[in-house]
Amino acid sequence: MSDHDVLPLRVYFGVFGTLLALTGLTTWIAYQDFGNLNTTIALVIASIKVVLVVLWFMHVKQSSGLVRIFALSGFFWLMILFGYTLSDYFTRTSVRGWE
Amino acid sequence: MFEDFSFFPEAASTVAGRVDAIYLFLVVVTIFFVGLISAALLIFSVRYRRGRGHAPEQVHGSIALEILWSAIPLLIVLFVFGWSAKVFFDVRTVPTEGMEVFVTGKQWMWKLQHPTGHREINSLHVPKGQAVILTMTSEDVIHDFYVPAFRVKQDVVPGMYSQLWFEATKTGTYHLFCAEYCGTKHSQMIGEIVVLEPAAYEAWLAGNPAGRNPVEAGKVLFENLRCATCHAAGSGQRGPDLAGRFGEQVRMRDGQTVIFDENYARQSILEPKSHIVAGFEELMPTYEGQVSEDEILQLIAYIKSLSTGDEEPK
Amino acid sequence: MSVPGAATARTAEPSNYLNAEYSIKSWFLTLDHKRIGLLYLAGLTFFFTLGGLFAVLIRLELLTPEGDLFQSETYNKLFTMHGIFMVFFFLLPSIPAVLGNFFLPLMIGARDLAFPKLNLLSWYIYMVGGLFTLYAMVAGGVDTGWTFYTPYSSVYANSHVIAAALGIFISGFSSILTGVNFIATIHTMRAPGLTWFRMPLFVWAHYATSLIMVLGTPVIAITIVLVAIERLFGVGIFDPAKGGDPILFQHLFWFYSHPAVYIMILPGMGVISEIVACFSRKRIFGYHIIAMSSLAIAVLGFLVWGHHMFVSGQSIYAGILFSLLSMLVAIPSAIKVFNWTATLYRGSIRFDTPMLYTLGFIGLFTIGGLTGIFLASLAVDVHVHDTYFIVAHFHYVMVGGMVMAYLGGLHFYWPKMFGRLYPETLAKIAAVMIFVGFNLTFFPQFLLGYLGMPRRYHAYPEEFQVLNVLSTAGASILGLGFALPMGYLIWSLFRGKPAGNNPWGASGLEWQTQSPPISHNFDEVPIVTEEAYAYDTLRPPAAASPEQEEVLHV
Amino acid sequence: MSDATTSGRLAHHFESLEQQHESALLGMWAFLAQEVMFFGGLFTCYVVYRNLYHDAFVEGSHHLDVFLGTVNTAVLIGSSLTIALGVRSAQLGRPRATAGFIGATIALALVFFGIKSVEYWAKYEHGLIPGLAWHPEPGASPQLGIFFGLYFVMTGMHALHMLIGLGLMVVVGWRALRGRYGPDNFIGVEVLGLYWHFVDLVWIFLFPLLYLLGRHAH
Ligand code: HEA
Ligand code: HEA
Ligand code: HEC
Ligand code: CUA
Ligand SMILES: [Cu+2]
Repeated sequence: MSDHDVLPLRVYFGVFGTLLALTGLTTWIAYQDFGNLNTTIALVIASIKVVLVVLWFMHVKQSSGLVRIFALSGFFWLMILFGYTLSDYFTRTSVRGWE
Repeated sequence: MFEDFSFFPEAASTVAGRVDAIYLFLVVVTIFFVGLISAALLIFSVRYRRGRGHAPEQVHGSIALEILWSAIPLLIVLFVFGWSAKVFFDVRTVPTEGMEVFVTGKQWMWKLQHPTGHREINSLHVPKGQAVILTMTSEDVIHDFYVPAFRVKQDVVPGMYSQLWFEATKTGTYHLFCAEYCGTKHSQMIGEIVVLEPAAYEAWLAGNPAGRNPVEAGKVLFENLRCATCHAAGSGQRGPDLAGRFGEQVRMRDGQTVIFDENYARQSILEPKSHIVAGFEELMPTYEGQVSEDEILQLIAYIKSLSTGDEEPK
Repeated sequence: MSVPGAATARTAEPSNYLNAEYSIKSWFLTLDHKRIGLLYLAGLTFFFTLGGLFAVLIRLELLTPEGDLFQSETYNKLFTMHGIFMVFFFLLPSIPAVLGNFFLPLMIGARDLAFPKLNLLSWYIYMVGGLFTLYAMVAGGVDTGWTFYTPYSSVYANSHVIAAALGIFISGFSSILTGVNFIATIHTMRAPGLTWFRMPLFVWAHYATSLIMVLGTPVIAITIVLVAIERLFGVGIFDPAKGGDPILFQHLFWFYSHPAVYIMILPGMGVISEIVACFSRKRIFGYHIIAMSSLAIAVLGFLVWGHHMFVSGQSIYAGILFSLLSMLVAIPSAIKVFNWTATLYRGSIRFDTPMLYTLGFIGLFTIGGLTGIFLASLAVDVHVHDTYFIVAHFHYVMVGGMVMAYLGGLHFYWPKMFGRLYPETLAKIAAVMIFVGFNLTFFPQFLLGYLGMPRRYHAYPEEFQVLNVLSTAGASILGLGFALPMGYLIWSLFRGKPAGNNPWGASGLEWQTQSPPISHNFDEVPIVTEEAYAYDTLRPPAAASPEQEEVLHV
Repeated sequence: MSDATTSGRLAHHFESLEQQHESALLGMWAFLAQEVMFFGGLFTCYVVYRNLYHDAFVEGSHHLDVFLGTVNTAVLIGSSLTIALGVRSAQLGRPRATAGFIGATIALALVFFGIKSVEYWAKYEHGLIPGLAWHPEPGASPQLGIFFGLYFVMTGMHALHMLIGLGLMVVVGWRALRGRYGPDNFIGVEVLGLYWHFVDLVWIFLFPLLYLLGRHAH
């Protein structure tokens, strides 16, 4: 990364403010009934927060491609773990010649 | 020690031959490739050994060769995959008709119950030429029901039912092993499968006292545990009518659908709250701790019989 | 540990990493990657011997069908401790922690790994994990099998599961930190001119291995902690009596433990690539493809874990998916085997000990790997799962493959590590004994497995005895074969002939250093202008001169 | 490495400070990828069981205190800000400010622990700690234990990471005060910051998953 590109303070406070706002938002939304969408919304908000922290607080926005790849790799592998494990759970029916 | 010695296991079920065919095919593939590689190693080693006075030739590689020796193994493994997936699918697809046997594994024995109510421990008599369907669970840890001569094996997992079926093609006595490590006496959790001619099987049944058959026993339990107060056909509207439901889809209150199978029935009895059927209240109490694994199997046998129409046992 | 090489020849020997300092502290607080590699070597050898001892006891018990030598419980503890020590404390760290630690920086022209303190810490973590497990053993042992399947391990077993679980948890971090260290080192510390495609394949293999270590190990760490927590507090995450799903444990366990088998083979493949090139004096055939196939194995290896669970109660559709992917992961391995073989073509081949091990590796790994295809084939696996067929398969890849590679590598690099040669004839005898003993031990187990003998059986039906006797006979030859190198390698430290800097005439930066290397590896950072395996430009090998040949063949 | 000159910060095996910085950064990110997978194992359990026992999980989240959870989330985000500012001060070569921000981060972390212990205590009083104090109200879902098992393991592992972070902060803060970091050489602070942000990230997911999902029902 280019160490000397020190981010201005307003970026930090901006991110901080957005994070707080999103926290409030997600709590508020949790009490509104959107049916099955509630889960999706909560996860989307959490992901946005994570992206904000990773890009600005953790300086990935200014980092080299290599660092970005490593930052992504953990999440990518996590998706492998989730995806393939769930591929079992979501298809676990007893196979039987029902009429 | 040489009496029963052989290199190849006996094949005594309808699937055994199909499994052996894949196996033998793979043996040939293995011999071919191991032969190929060893021959190449040997020939090169002799031909190009140092001291024969030639300079090594610096070859970088060859795209054509790389493609060739990726593609050939790839085709072979894809072929093997398709073949064995097909056999696997058939081994795992339980036929609709067959003799239903209940199996409970526990440290360290097998308990088996015939549809006629005959009970056995560590041995199972079955007729030749008929599909036998095992519905299995465990009272403690994971076990595994393994009959080498039939080439079938299935883990027996506590908390759920697994199924296994086979159709024996040869009379005789075969090993039954527990193939999943289950503690101290894992290696003593063995038994035998005795395959009899159908007539001999009938004779065996007749010669042994039968307990109450599972459907009957289940019916009695169904009364005694007061299931009928809510579930009796046409009774109140408290609980859903169970007749004719087995194998159907059930809609849950939260919109999910579940297939009414053994695992679902078991869960409904032990953890009625985990799935609430659409249109009903959370009324049903849990029977956790009040019924044994065997009894649950009997209840399920009874519930099943309400769907297959043979609730009046012969 | 003493410093033998330096002690006997203090007079003339130039300063090197062994004789730089002598105090105990200089070993136990060393930050030198080479010394840390030797610390690992000592630890590993200890655990291997222990694991081997258990193996001998297992084989003795299985000589007769009755369980007459030990009680069932003791037998169960024997194979569990054998599996745990061999896998977690010997084979996983074997090549990476010893040869990787020692040679990775040398090969890329660096003075050390990126984080020397972390490297030392890894060793201590490894030893602490080992001590926990030793404690579990001394306190009475563990009897869950190395796979720790729940709910047996979490509820029913009454052996020292928690201590062993913690031992494995802790040692996992040693592996993770080693992986982190290697990744950072390979990315940032290559000598000028050493581009990715000039790197030795050993380095590529370690890079791929490190990825698995970093991304896989944490999952088993947390899983094994969950088992310990369940035992302590009865939480029930894997306990069906409380609603938990034991099959979920298996998913998490194999998510790591399948890729882990590639931690146990990739570094070996790296070593084999080095040796093949050196002893046929050729550029490795298909360099790029071998490098890329290491990465392919590392990545694809994460997608196949369900093949250990075909009969577990996992959905059959998932089973079919995992089977298909397992078939695919075999291809990169096959590619490597073919490329090594092709490297011999028109080479100028010499059969020193490392090369014998290499030839053994290629043959045995091919058999082991192809039997993996049997297991990946669903219908066949239904029959052979948890039988001796599995035991034979994994010993073929792990012992016939990785241990052979490890021994090959150790013999190949020994002269560089200690500046001494071992007695070549004795070494060749040992290599042949190991090869013969190995096949006699484990080939009969394939037959046993297909006949249906389940694994982890303390007593077995009589008709299996013939093959078991053969196997035990083989194991005694194998054991002696392993005992030999332990003897003569130690002997060579004191009495071995000086090796010179490059006894094999090998290419590679590590061979351009002094033997044993100086503490900081290079006085001047080398500048790389060629790819690895530039055997065409290299001076004719040592063997060209007759006296050298003699020295090598005492 | 004991001398305090700037060049002394360059470990003997590196060629330049840049190289040293680069490799430490990369190493840290590789380590964080490891951390993702570590928690990933727990999240997998969560996803599986939430699917299997949806109702028990909804019931479980109703036992948690959303207010305290939200406040704690805010506190943790605040600590992420302070540590980020600490890194920034280090980049600008202001050691005292760095130490100050680290101090503030420590303080916020302690607030987090305070609130967390209030919550844990409440669970203890209500008998909602599997294995230690487990006597849920009659009629509770049979799998409530799984929810709380996961709750304690996940938040416990998170808290353990925070404790480790606290230890690191004390060390790095002390070193900052001693002037060990300069504008060319602040990798220690930066790595600490990355670690702390990661701890925050975990919580950002834990909070909705444990406290919020299923709130709207009933
Ligand atoms: C170093 C360790 C190692 C390695 C490298 C491998 C490699 C492979 N393994 Fe193995 N395996 C283990 C260690 C290892 N395994 C262990 C320890 C267990 C048991 C764990 C336990 O239960 O205790 C196990 C169990 C195991 C199972 C589960 C069996 C069961 O329990 O039912 C399966 C199933 O698919 C499997 C498959 C494979 C495959 C497909 C490969 C492939 O990667 C192999 C690829 C290699 C080749 C294919 C050879 C080269 C081929 C050629 C040169 C010829 C051309 C090729 C073709 C025609 C395909 N292994
Ligand atoms: C790295 C892995 C590794 C290695 C190197 C070995 C090495 C050996 N293994 Fe093992 N093995 C496993 C990993 C390994 N194993 C695993 C993971 C299991 C599964 C465990 C489970 O089910 O949970 C297993 C299980 C296993 C079984 C099955 C037990 C059962 O299921 O009931 C058997 C049986 O034969 C066996 C045998 C051997 C033998 C004979 C050796 C030999 O190669 C060992 C030779 C080594 C020595 C003998 C020591 C060195 C020599 C000396 C110190 C000299 C003195 C000795 C003599 C002169 C005899 N192993
Ligand atoms: C107090 C009433 C009551 C009693 C007693 C009772 N049940 Fe139920 N049962 C219900 C209700 C209400 C439902 C539907 C709501 C639900 O899924 O929990 C139900 C659902 C079921 C289902 C799922 C049926 C479907 O349509 O999907 C099964 C199976 C079942 N019960 C079996 C039993 C058995 C076996 C017993 C006795 C051992 C029993 N029940 C006792 C009230 C009862
Ligand atoms: Cu039951 Cu093994
Ligand atoms: Cu595997």
